[in-house]
Order: sequence, then structure tokens, then C-alpha cells
Amino acid sequence: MPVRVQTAAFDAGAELNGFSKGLAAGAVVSFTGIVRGGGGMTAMEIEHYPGMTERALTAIAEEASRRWSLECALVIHRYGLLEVGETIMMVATAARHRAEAFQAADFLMDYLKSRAPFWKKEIGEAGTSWVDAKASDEKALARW
Amino acid sequence: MPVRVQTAAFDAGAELNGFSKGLAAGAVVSFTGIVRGGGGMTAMEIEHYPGMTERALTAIAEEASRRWSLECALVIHRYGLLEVGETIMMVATAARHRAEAFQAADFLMDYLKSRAPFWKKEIGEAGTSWVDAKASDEKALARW
Amino acid sequence: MIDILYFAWLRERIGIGRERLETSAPTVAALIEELQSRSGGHALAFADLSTIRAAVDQDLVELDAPLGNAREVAFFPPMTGG
Amino acid sequence: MIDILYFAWLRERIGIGRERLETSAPTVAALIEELQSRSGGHALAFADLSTIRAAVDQDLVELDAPLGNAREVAFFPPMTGG
Repeated sequence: MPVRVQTAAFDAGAELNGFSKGLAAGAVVSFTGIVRGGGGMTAMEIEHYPGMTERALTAIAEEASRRWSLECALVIHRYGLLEVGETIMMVATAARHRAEAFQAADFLMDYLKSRAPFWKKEIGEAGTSWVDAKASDEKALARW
Repeated sequence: MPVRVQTAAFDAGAELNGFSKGLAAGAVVSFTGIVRGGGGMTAMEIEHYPGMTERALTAIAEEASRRWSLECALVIHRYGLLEVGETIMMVATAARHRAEAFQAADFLMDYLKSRAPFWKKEIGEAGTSWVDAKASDEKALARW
Repeated sequence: MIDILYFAWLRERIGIGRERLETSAPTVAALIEELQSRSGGHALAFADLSTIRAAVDQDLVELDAPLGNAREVAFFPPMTGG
Repeated sequence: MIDILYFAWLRERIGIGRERLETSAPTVAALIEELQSRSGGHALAFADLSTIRAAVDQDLVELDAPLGNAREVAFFPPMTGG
């Protein structure tokens, strides 16, 4: 269950291909998060908690593997300064059947959103502001 | 809503990157289907109904766009002879919020499985056999 | 004249992928009854209607659907894409 | 001695990302009470406990969790990854 936390940009397509290569599984689901523009936002800064981040992501990936028959799972999350349009993070899951791959990826995203120590700050023309956690994200966890 | 039906192999990673480029959406979900080995299977042949296939896939993609606020959706499906490990098909969805991107991709897969005119035949050491439709796939449609 | 298309194991059992015929069948089901008597292969292909799906002019329909002025009717097993 | 870490707007309000102190607080909540009186920035950062999350030795905990022999306690707002 590879987990990577990095500042460097990564190529989501190349990661997907690397992840899918040589799999015995038939179903691969990926999620990619991209810095969204609009509302005068020009960039995003992501802070994290070194040490705990890797630990939390690994625990979440292991929990997903316990709940579903995954052949493999991948989590990559960046931190630092990101421009609009840059890829923030991705998860990928591989399973024999599509329902498992979908559910595990959905689960990974819900937990990663609210339980991995990352904090987003929007940088715009009018200044900076920390992104508020959404009630809907906390609610999404109750599904699992 | 690009829909492609082709015999040629395609690069899922390159497709994902092309799809994600310049999106205003923050969330991209992809599903990739890969020919699974095992049970003496060496290859798969996919038959389809030219004309109707494109029509059915386009209708399914349009229905997904009506149900969710998608910025974009992509469907690629191959036919003809595929070796174990080759990519059969992919769907990708882009939306502002991850729940919409996940649900739309899940929906596209369920409909594509049971409502697009493709038929899989497994080719193995012991001969060939048409893949039976699964009751679970028909049941999955009832979710939507 | 109407084009009849067969896919997957229906095509294999019947031995051809397409034929053209004159019919006055009012529904898809009535057309199937006509087809069943054309050959042993046809009879075998249409032996169990629960495994038959049909499209009229490239739209999926139920077997009791009217044929109307259909130009193309296709028969095939449940689909297994994805 | 215990390491206290602050992230995001807690770090900004307090003005530092880390400090080291001696405490005999039995719980995270008791530690927060001690911290609130260290400076105006601390008081502001910990003004609304509903917005405070905590980790003890890098595991998320509730605020009433015991401190035990913790070596590192971190405070931060609700997480916004992904």
C-alpha cells in the first residue's frame, strides 16, 4: 500500500499506468484532486504534519484493505505551494470487481479529507484564508 | 461528452492527463477495466454492435450529465482481440465535488456493463466461452 | 424488407450475422416466432427467450415492442461490456 | 518535558509552530487550559474548543484523552486534505 507525501509535482497519468501495470485485478479506480480556480483565487498552500501524515495515510490505506479485497492501493498527497490547475493528490485502488475498487477509493477519499493532517490555505488577490472543513465531509464519514 | 469505440490500444494514463488538462473542476474520477488472467484464460474477444454502441454510450454519458453536475465525461471502449493485462475500457468524470464525480463514474460503469452492446468471449487453453451476464450487474442498475 | 442482425452466441448458433427478410410480424416477439422456424440453428438460438435481448433501429426494446416501420432489428444475449 | 506542536491558524495565532514545556496536566483538555494562559495568542487560538483537534504522539484523540507519557502533543483545526 504505497503512500507518498511530497512537495514535488507528479504525473497522475504516469502514476495510474505504473499502478495498473502487471495487476491481476480487473478494476482500477483513481481519484485526482486538482486546485480549482475561481473567486479570485490564484494559488493554494497546503500545510501538513510531517510524520503523522504518512502514519495516518498508511492507517487509512490499511483500513481500506481490511474492508475490501484490494490487490493494491496508492495514495499520493502534495504539500506546499500549488498553482491553480495543479494536481494536489491522487488515490488509486485495484480490485477484482469494480464495486470494491469504487467503494475503497470513495472511502479513502472521505477519510483522507477529514482524518489526515493536511490544511489548505487559499491565496487570492484579496489575501489568504484557511479553508474551512465542511460539515458534508464529516457527514460523509458516517457512511462507512 | 467524448465517446470512443475502437480496436486500437490506448494509453489510460495519457487519456487521464488529457482529460484533466485545463479543467475548472476539482475532482476527477477514472475507472479502467483490464483483461484479468487466471483459470487458463489467455485472451478475450469483444464483439459489439457498430452504430448502436456509440449511440448507447452517448445516451448513457448524457444521462450521467443530466443527473450530476459534470464538467466533462469520457468513455473509451475497445473491441476485438485483447490479451490478458490489456486495458479494455475506461471512463472518466470531472466535477466540482468528489461525490458527484464518484457517483457519475459508478453510474456510467453500471449502465455500460449491462446496457451497451458489447459481448465478451473468453479464449483459453480449453477453448472459448461467452461470458455470462451477472445477476449482480443487473441488480446494480436498480441503485440509480 | 427488414434487416435482422445477430450477435455473440446467437450469431454463432444461427451461423450468420445478418439476414434480410420480408415480414408482417406486428411485434418483436412475433418476428422471433417466424425466425424460430427458419432453421435448426434459429430454433436453437431462440430456444430460451429469457436470454434474448432485442434492439429495434438500435434502441433497446422489450420483446413485446411493436415493430412499426423498423428497418433493422438486432438480437443478442444480455450485454457484458465494461 | 513535552513537545507541543501547532498547525494552520493555531500556529499563526500563537506565532510559533512548536514549543517545549513541563506539565503535569492529566489530560489534553487540562493541557489546553494551561496553554490558554501562556499568551494572548494562545488564548485566541484556544478560544473555541469546538474547532480544535488534537493528536497525542501522532494519533488523533478526543480532547478528554489522558496525556500519559506523551512526548508530543499537536493541536490543529479540522483537517482539510484531499
